[in-house]
Formats: sequence, C-alpha cells, structure tokens
Amino acid sequence: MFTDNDRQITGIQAIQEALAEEMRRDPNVVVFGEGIGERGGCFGQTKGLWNECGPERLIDTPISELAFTGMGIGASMAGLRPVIDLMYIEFMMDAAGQVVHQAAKVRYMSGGQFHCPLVLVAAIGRYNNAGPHHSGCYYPMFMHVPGLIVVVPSSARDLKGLLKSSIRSDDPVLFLEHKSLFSKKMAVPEGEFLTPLGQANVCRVGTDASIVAIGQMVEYSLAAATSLAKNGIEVEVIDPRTLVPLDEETVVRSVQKTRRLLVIDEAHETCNAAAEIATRVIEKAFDYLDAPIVRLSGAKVHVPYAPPMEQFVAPSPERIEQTVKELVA
Amino acid sequence: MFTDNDRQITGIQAIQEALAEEMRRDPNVVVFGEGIGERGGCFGQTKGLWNECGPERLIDTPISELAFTGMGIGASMAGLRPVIDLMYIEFMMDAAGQVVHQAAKVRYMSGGQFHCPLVLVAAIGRYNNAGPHHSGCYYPMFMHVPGLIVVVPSSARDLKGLLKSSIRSDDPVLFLEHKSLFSKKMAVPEGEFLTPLGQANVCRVGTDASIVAIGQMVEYSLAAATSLAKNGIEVEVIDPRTLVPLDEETVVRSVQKTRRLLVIDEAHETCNAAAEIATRVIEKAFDYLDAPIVRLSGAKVHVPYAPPMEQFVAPSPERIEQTVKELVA
Amino acid sequence: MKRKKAQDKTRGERAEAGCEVDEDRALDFYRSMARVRKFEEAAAQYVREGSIPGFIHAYIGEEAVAVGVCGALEPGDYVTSTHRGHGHALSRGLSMKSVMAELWGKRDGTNLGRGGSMHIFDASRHFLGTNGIVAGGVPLAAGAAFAIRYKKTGQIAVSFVGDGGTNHGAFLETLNIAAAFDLPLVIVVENNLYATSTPYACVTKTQDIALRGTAVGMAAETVDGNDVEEVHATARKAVARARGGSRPSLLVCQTYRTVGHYEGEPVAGTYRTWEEVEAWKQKDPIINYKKRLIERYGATIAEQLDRIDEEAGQEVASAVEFSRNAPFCAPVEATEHVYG
Amino acid sequence: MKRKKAQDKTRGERAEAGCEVDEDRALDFYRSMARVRKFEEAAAQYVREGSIPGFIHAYIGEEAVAVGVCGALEPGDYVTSTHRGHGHALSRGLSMKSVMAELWGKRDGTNLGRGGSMHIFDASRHFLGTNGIVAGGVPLAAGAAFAIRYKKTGQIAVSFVGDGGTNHGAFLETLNIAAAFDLPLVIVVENNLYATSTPYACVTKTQDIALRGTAVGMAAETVDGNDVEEVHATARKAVARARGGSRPSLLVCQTYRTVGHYEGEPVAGTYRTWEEVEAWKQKDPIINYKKRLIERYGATIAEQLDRIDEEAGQEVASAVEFSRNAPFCAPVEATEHVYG
Ligand SMILES: Cc1ncc(C[n+]2csc(CCOP(=O)(O)OP(=O)(O)O)c2C)c(N)n1
Ligand SMILES: Cc1ncc(C[n+]2csc(CCOP(=O)(O)OP(=O)(O)O)c2C)c(N)n1
Ligand SMILES: [Mg+2]
Ligand SMILES: [Mg+2]
Repeated sequence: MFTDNDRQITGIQAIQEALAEEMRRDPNVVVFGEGIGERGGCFGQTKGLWNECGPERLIDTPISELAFTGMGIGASMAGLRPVIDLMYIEFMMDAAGQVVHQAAKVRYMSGGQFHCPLVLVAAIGRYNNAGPHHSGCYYPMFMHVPGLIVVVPSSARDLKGLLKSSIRSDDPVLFLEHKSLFSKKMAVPEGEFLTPLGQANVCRVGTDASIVAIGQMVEYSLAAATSLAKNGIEVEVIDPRTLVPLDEETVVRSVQKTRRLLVIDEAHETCNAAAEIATRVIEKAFDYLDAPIVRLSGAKVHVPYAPPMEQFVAPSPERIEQTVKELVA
Repeated sequence: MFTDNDRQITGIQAIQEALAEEMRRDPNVVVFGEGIGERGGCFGQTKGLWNECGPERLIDTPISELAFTGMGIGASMAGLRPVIDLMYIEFMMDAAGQVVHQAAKVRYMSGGQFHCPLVLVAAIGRYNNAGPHHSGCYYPMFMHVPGLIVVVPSSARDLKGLLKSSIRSDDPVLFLEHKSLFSKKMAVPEGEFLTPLGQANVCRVGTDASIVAIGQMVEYSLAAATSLAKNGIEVEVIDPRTLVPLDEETVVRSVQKTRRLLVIDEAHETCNAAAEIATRVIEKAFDYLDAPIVRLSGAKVHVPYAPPMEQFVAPSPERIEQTVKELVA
Repeated sequence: MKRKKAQDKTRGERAEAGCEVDEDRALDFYRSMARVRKFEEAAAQYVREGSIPGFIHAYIGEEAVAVGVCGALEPGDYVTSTHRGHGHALSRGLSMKSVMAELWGKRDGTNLGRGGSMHIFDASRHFLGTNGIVAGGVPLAAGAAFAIRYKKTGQIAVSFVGDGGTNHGAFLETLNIAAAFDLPLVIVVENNLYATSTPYACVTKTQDIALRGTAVGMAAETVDGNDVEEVHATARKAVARARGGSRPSLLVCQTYRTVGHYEGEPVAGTYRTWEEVEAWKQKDPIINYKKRLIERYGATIAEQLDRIDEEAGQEVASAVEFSRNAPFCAPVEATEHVYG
Repeated sequence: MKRKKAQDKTRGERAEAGCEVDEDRALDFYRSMARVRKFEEAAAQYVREGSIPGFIHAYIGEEAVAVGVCGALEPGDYVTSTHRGHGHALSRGLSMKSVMAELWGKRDGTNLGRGGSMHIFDASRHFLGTNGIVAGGVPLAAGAAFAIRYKKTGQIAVSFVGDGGTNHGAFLETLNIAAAFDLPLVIVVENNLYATSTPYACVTKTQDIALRGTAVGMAAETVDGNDVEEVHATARKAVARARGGSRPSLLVCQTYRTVGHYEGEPVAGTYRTWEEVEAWKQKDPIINYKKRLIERYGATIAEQLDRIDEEAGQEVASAVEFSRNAPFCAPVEATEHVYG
C-alpha cells in the first residue's frame, strides 16, 4: 500500500500532522486541554499549531477535567468537533461522570437527536518509570461503556490515520496513545490519508498461531515473531487498532486458519480487552481451536515505579516467544 | 446449613442488620452518604440506626461524591472503617479518580504501610424504569482495577453475610446491591453470621450444564433451571457472589463435571464479568468443554426507559431457558 | 444584592426596579406557570396510579424560576436542565404532548420514550436535556456557550441547577471556567433549601450561594424565586450581560418545592415540618401572582386568569389522553441510536 | 488579609506581627530549608544524569512554605502532599536517606521503591503520600481530619495543594465540606503562579484564591510564601484554630518555583520570561533568610549558617551514596501488597 521509502517521523509528529490537517479542513475542530496552547502540550502534541490556530481554537484549560470534558461534550452537541486532551488516561477518571453519562449516552438517550462528535485523547501505558499514577492503560473500563469508540494505535502511521478518522467520527472516540510511540521514528506516508475505524491490521502473516496484540504489545509480538520464524514457527500478528468496534472477522478468519490464538494486552488482566477478544473467538470459532486460547496480560497489580518491577508487570517479547512455543508444541 | 424455617426479611432489612451489628461491634465503622442520616438513606438502608449511632457516625454529605469518597479513603488510612454510600453506582463515576487512584492503590504504592479498609456501597441494575442514568451495573469497569474487591450479592442472606465480611475487610470493597433485592422478602437466619469473600455459592446442583450467573441473573437462572428440570435437563447454577476475588475453583470444578458453560451477566457485554469468567475457564478447563461457552449479557446499549425496551436489554428467564436447551442439544 | 421578599415591595418600587411587566406579558407568565403546575399535578397523579412508569421529581412551587428565566430567552438559546426539569422543558416551548408522552415512555415522546422524565431532549428547541446526574448539565451548557461564542451566533446558554448541585465539582469547576473564559452563560441556581432530605444549611457553613460566583469573579445576584417578575427582571440583566458582553452570571433563586423530592415521598413530617411547608405554600408563586395581577389590573382580569387555568387543565388532559394511547417503540428498537 | 511583602516590614513590625522567632528556631528553619534545597539540587542532577529513573518536580524556590507550615505541626499530625512533595516529606521528618532511595527506586526507599517521587508514604510520620493526581490528596486530608475529630485524638491534618489544584473539583468540593463539617484541617495553597505552563491568571478571572475559602465560610489568609517566618506565624494561627476549635483554614502562600515544572523543562524562555524568574530569584527564601538572620544576629551567625549549608550538603551526599548502592526489590515483588 505504501512504499518502502516512506519518510520517517515520530509518533508525536504524526499526531501534530493529523491535528493540523483536520483543523485546516474543518473550522469546527478545536482542542481543549491543559497546556495545549502556545506550549504545545505536555508531549508536544499540539506543537506548531499555535500560529495558525491561536487561542481561539487551542484552549488552555484549568485543571478541571470534569468541567472541561463536559464543556467539550456540550460544545459537540452545539456543533463543534472538540478534541479533548486529557494528557494521561489516569486523569480521565476525574472526568468519568461526564464521559460515561453524557458523552456516551447523549445520542442514545435523545433518540439520535444529538450527537457527540468528539475525541478524548490520552496517553497510556508503562513508559520510563512514571509510577503508579502515570502508567496505566485502563481502556477496558471504557470499552465496557456502550456508545464510546476506543482506538489504540500501535504505529505513527496509524496514529495519524486513525486520529483523522476519529475527528471525523460522529460518535465520541477515546483515542489512546501509547507513550512508547511518541519519540520513536516510524514510516508515515506523505500527504493525507485516513485509516478506517473498526478495521484490524494484519501486521504479519503466518500459519502456525495467531497473535492479537494491542498497543505496544504489537511491537513486542512482531519482535517475538521474527525470532520465532528463525525456529520455523510462523505466527500471524493482528493489531485490532480499534477495540470498539472490534474487527472480529479478521481475528476469527485468522484463528480458523491457524487454529491457535494468543491474545496480548498490556492492560491489567481482569475484564481486559484480551478477555473480550478471547470470549468472542470462543463464541464464533470454538470448533476451530486446537488448543486453549492463551492470554498474556498486564499483571493484576498497579504499575510500580522501580525499573525491575515495572518491567515485570507487562508481557515481554521473551515471554511472548516462550508462550507461542508452548502453544504450538 | 440454615433451617427451612428461617425468618423472611427484605434485602434492605438484611443490609440494616449487617450495618447495625457491625457498627455495634466496631466503633470505627462510620457511614458517609447523601441522606443516610436521620432519613435512613435513599433506599432505607440506614433506617433504624439513627437513635443508636446519630450524626457522629451517620454523616450526611453534600452532593460531592469525589470529595466524600476521598474523605472516606483518608479516614480509612487514619484508622476508621468507613462505609461510603454512593446511592447509585452511576454516581461512583464522579468519584472514580479517588476510587481508582487512591483507594485501590494506597496499599500497593505504600508498600503495605497503609490500608484502606472501606466499603463503597451502591445500587445496581435495571429496576422499574429508572432510565439510563439509574439502571447500570458497571462492576466490570471496577473489576479491572487491581486492589478493589467487588461483591455482587444475589439474596438477602448474602447481602447480610457479605456486607459484614466486607466491612471487616482490610482492602476496599465495592459492595453492589441489585435493586430487585431491596423490597423482596427472603430467608435470612437469625443472629450473626458471616459469608466469606471469594467463595461462590452453588445454588443448584446439576449435571447437564453449568450456569454462572451474577446478581439478579441468579434468580432468573434458578427460574429457568426449575423449568428445564421439567424437561429433564439438570443445570448447575453457580453464583460467584464476589467477582474479585473470583472463586475460579468452584466454577472450573462444575465445568469439569457438566462440560458445558453458560455465563449470564446483566452488565453490558463488552469486557464484562462474563467475558472474564469465560476466559478463565478457557485457560483452566478448555479440554473439558464439549461445546462453546455461551455468554448472555446485557445488550451493548444503555438501559432505556420505556418498559418494553428496558426489558429487552437484559437476559430473561425465557432466553436463559432457550439458550440452555440449545447448549445441551 | 440581598434578597428582598416580593411582598415587601410596593408597586412603585417594583416598577422602579424594572420588575413590572405589561399586561400581555403578565398573562403569558401566568399561563406558563399554570401549564407547568397542571402538568406536574397530572404527571404526579399518573405516577401514583402506576400508568407512568419510573419516577418523577415534580417542580411544584418553583414554577416562577423556569418561567421567569425562560421568558428572558430567545428561541435559539441553549438550555440544560436537571432531574426536576419538566418546568424547564415546558417553559422552553417543548410540546406538552411530547413531554408527557416521554414520561409515559411512548414513541411519540420527545425522544421516543427512551429517556423519560430525567432525559428529555429536544434539538429543535436547543434543549440539551433534563439530566439524571446532579450538576451534570452545567458543563454541557458552558460548552454550548463556548460553541456559540466561537461561532459568533449571538445565542446564549442557560443552565439550571439545584442548591444541592452547587456542592458538586461539575458546578464548582465550571463556575470558575465560565468566569475565566467570559462565556455567554447564565447559571440559575434553584435554591429550594434541600437536596433530597438534606438541608443546604447542614452541608454548608454559609448559605449565600452567590458568594461562590463572586469568589471566582462572576456577576452574582440572589432573587426571590417565587416572584416571577423579579426573577424575570434579573434574568434579563444576566441574559443581556451574556448576549451583549459575553459575561457569565450566577443567578440564585430562593424557592421551595411544596411537594416531596420525588412523587411518592411524603411532603412533610420527615425532614421538613408541616409548618415550614405551609409557610411556603403561602408564598406560592402562582396563587400570589394571581392575587397581585388582580390587585394591579382589577377584578376584570380574574376571569381571564380563571380561563387560563381551565385551558391549561384541558391542554394537560389532552396530553394525557394522547400519551396514554400512544404506542411504545418495539422492544428491539432499544438497540438503535448507539454505535459499537 | 492582603499580602504584604516581607521586605516591606520593619523588624519591629515583624516582631509585633508575631513573625519573628528565637534564634534556635531561626536556625532550625534555615537548616530545614537548606536540606530541602540541597536535596532537590542533587535529585535534579541525578535525574539529568539518568541514575534516578522517572521524573521529578523540584521544590526549589518554595522551601519556606513547607518549612514554615510543618514547623507549626506536632509529630502526630497528618499531612498530604503533591507531585512536588519532597520538601513536604523532608519537612515532616521523613528520613532523607529513605526519601532519596525511593527516588532511586530502591528497596530501602520509604516505600520499597514502588512509588518514586510522586508516591512517597511514611506511616510512622503520618505522611499520607505525595500524590500524582493534582488535588488528589486534599480529600484524603479531610478524611484524616474527620477521623481525628471522631477519635478525639487532638491531632490535625494539613493538605498541600498547588494553585492549579484549586481549580479541581477535589479541592473545591472538599473546601466546602471542611467548612461545613468543622474539620481540624489546614489547606495550604502553594501559589507559584503556574500550573505547568499555564498562568493562574489565564484560567481564572480573579486571582485571590483566599476568596474561595471565604465564600464557603472558612478562615482564609494570604501570606508571602517566601518568608518562612510569616508562613510559620500564620500557619500557627491556622493550626491553633484546627487543634483548639476544630475550625479549618485556607492558607494561601504566594511563591514561585525558580526551576522548570519538572526537571528537564527549561527554567524560562517558553511560558515564563527570564526577567520574571530573575525577579523571583531575588526573593529567594533561603538566601534572603540568611541575609535577614545576619542582619538580625550579626556576622557571627554567618559562620553557623555556612556550616549548616555544608552539613546539609554532606547529608545529601551520603543519602545519594546510600541510595546508589542500595538494592532493588526483586522483580516478582511487584506482585505483593495488593489484594485480588
Ligand atoms: C451526581 C449525583 N449524585 C447524587 C444524585 C442523587 N440525587 C438525585 S436528586 C438529588 C438532590 C438534588 O438536590 P438539588 O440539586 O438541590 O435539586 P432539587 O432536588 O432540590 O431540585 C440527589 C442527591 C444524582 N442524581 N447525581
Ligand atoms: C488530575 C490531574 N490533572 C492533571 C495532571 C497533570 N499535572 C501534573 S502537575 C500539573 C500542574 C499542577 O499545577 P499546580 O497545582 O499549580 O502545582 P505546581 O506544579 O505549580 O506545584 C498538572 C496539570 C495531574 N497530575 N492530575
Ligand atoms: Mg434543592
Ligand atoms: Mg502552581
């Protein structure tokens, strides 16, 4: 689809481009968040937009997550398309009342009279010892809530293409950016492109087992897959990209082919995305399975600070590789 | 264990008894909540305590869920055992920041120096057309968070026995009461008893299929089971009672016997408790299964107001019966 | 501005304060209040009877607030409401039939019977919903106000909230933002002294809610919420501030519900004394307004007012008839209007 | 009380205002501030160097607040802190070695290296944690205050929070509750004019934070947060109100961080001008206190102060040495101390 000599840009640059293009395209797109104005955001996500968009469209908020998220919702009901930057997903907890009871419900409750075209952006995941208040994933909590679209990109290309699609969505989107992508350079085509919501990406084709991996786990799985290939084990690696709606079909088709499934999710194990994906496969493709579905998840503990412990609580490429070996044995 | 001629009391009376007994036993138990003082709570849950406990221990709060939940957490760190009444689980969303980042994390982050012995009480579930802001379950969102115990009783007896155990727990407990239990009379033994956390209840023994059902779904499943028995189908009905920690062993043992599993959860389907239970069984007992695990869940929509639509969005005894018939066919 | 009771003012003082309106307007106010009152009485009755499912929070005793404030608005202005919102909906011109049918859960309801009393929406009236979450509508209104200013449409936004709601973060945070961002917003506090059973005085140290506006630099006034003309006059100033200068206001209306918190709750005898309720019934916004208009315009107007009462009663009766006979949505329609 | 700059006061005025302390106390204050400063300088250096993992928010420039307030407390009093909390931890008597080791993520840290900079707990010091959630500690302190009063133990609770935190519901809701419930609580606002890059003045209409306390009926004062004696004197009054009469206070301390928001952020040139930073460096709480003490007690004290500086530096160096060499917990220990 894209050529090999795509230019390399960082995840943050990909986000900047998506925002810039969409804000140029549609004057109704505005951004709310702490420090997203002239400063360019806590991660640099709005850098470079200030000259063009200014304080009218890049609204620096006080530390009032509940209120400014609710404002974004109200603004979306009144015709804007706000991007609400919550910085870390942890801070979305303080806005949960507005997210769950207003954003997710308005279209449903009003019988389709009102829509909430807004994007809630937040950073997720373990990264460089940020400690237990800045390292969580938590998307499973919001996947549970009907009416919310949940997007977890795993590459700079998808950060761009999916953010653009999210901004154009008429339903509220949680757009969750794994911190490990921010400063990494990756291939992203020049010019405008959209990545559709609800469409998984088969990152690597294989025959011996299927891996469904989310966020940074895609990178880890691809590393494991490369190493496994040297042992003659060919795994298919699927990145769902949007967790709600989930591209079940691609997953099921892969399992029908490989007959073995490993689901890898950095989020804490209980009721996580991996549980949902596993259950859907049981519901849809049980008879194809030659072995129990295996789930590798973030531990059922918070993310601790000290490097050795922090590393321990999420799946690693090595653990993925080992697990596949056992699965195909 | 208990005699047949147990007295019959309502779910609310069971809760009142549990609170009264625990408050008598331990002066550190206090209750925070809106209207839980002299008025006795929005559902009558603290009725009868006022004379004995008064305003010192029954603290009527302003509508400041975030602050009074946080206060309960701070009070628990300083030696009290607060019961925090959030009325409807919906309102816990406004306290989510404190629940997820403080209550659930304090013991972990502090390396065990501080504990949060507190109980967050809230009513859950569809009941009498309360509409989309007063009918949710949402426990799966909190099951995902390490450090929180999640309890969903399905009878007056368990309301009492589990609430008492929850108050004695040194970790934070979400104690979620299905509204359908409040005014129903059910057998509850006289005098003091505790129901242990983490122990499922096998409500009905059977051989042809296992049902794991949560909250009101237990009643529905037992009704379906009675009807199925007339057709010679004997289902085992298991009520996990505590969703975290989950009594996996009882579920797995049952599946090993019946080889068929139906999980029934009123909560919205995606990432719900049923998905977690199904996944655990896949992980632990895949080879025993003679058929795909089936999950019946609340629809992936909010709970609408109009009676016909409200009924539609949750599993019914009829649907359960039908599903079992298909499962054992 | 310290609250001054309506009955303390002479007619001259009222005119001077810009409160007094002309006769047509007065009749409009009276009609609007009567319609809300009759609607609530009927709704309560059908809840008791069980033909309206779910529960409702009646607005009886507080009608002057919704009518006075909404009378100051233009059709395009946005409004967010509360769990006690039928009065706001009707005062904003939503069809009485559709609101009633929503309470009955019928397809002809404002939003297909999917929401009921606490979730009444009407896009055509820019009515952003009654709300089951206390203070949940306040940030929404601020957002609408932001959108308006951004698009320079000249509209404004109004948010109703209860005294209980003023202790919630959604209100408190938004209050600061509205002031800081110069939003064209009017936040109307309906201070009926209680949040469910909890007296405002038991969960606050000072009861002067307007101070909270002042503290964040917002214009704030307190008025007799049972005096429709005083509410209206003050609301007009606040609306002008919002529309003309994009300056927000906090308008605290002192009022009282002379019914239970929800239909079915005892009116008094538990957390409120009968004496207190009776004293407030003496300040009934509708009865007193009727008296005042008769004083002002003479006995001839009495007949008109009686006719208005009667017409309101008839309108409500026909809304009930309509709602009772309207169909429900099919069960499976529950799956519509949601993504994913 | 309107803020009056320390340098505006004569010595007589200071004594009269009850600000001036005796020489021993003054040396204690100076020592405490110097320890925090040296600690922060070292921590920042080792973050830059990469040997401390994670990130830190240094307290440099604000030391007088923590030292002045904590100097007014008894050992049993509870304290909640912020993301910028090393100064609070040290001023509450937590072991410097343990705090430093926590930053290094080591087993000998206050809490086993599980938390790091934003999650420092010490039960033995009633220190309820630095906190990664802005305003997250404020309700916790109110809860501790509630427990104290309930158990009649005579302790009090103190909560530190930034100016940015005062716009968060957790702060705003708690402020009202503390006043309504007469909690033995002191809420200390560290108004350093910015929340990350956002000037307080850009997200508020009025910048007088104390008004928010007044609006809910709480005693509220604003002081020069760079003057340790003024902070201390006012904190003592607030502590007395809490301990004696179970009355809460809001204490707003005007101060400034003369470093970046987090270590690694440019000190100035982006959202703050170099002039502004330089002007505040002129008001440095430690340098100026040193000057003042020399003025007050004569040149003889200079030597003592220099020795204090030196000792503080040595203490920090040995804490660094200790931390660097301390072991990590084993990876699998990550699974401990959590239920379920
Ligand atoms: C966030 C939240 N907390 C609690 C409730 C439950 N509740 C519904 S109405 C009400 C009282 C509201 O009081 P007030 O704001 O004064 O409005 P009033 O009922 O007096 O009109 C409460 C506590 C709710 N709906 N939402
Ligand atoms: C609820 C929440 N929102 C946002 C953040 C991100 N954040 C960390 S520090 C900070 C600024 C805090 O400003 P202030 O309270 O003034 O404290 P200061 O850093 O100035 O000491 C922000 C926004 C957070 N940690 N918690
Ligand atoms: Mg009220
Ligand atoms: Mg600050």
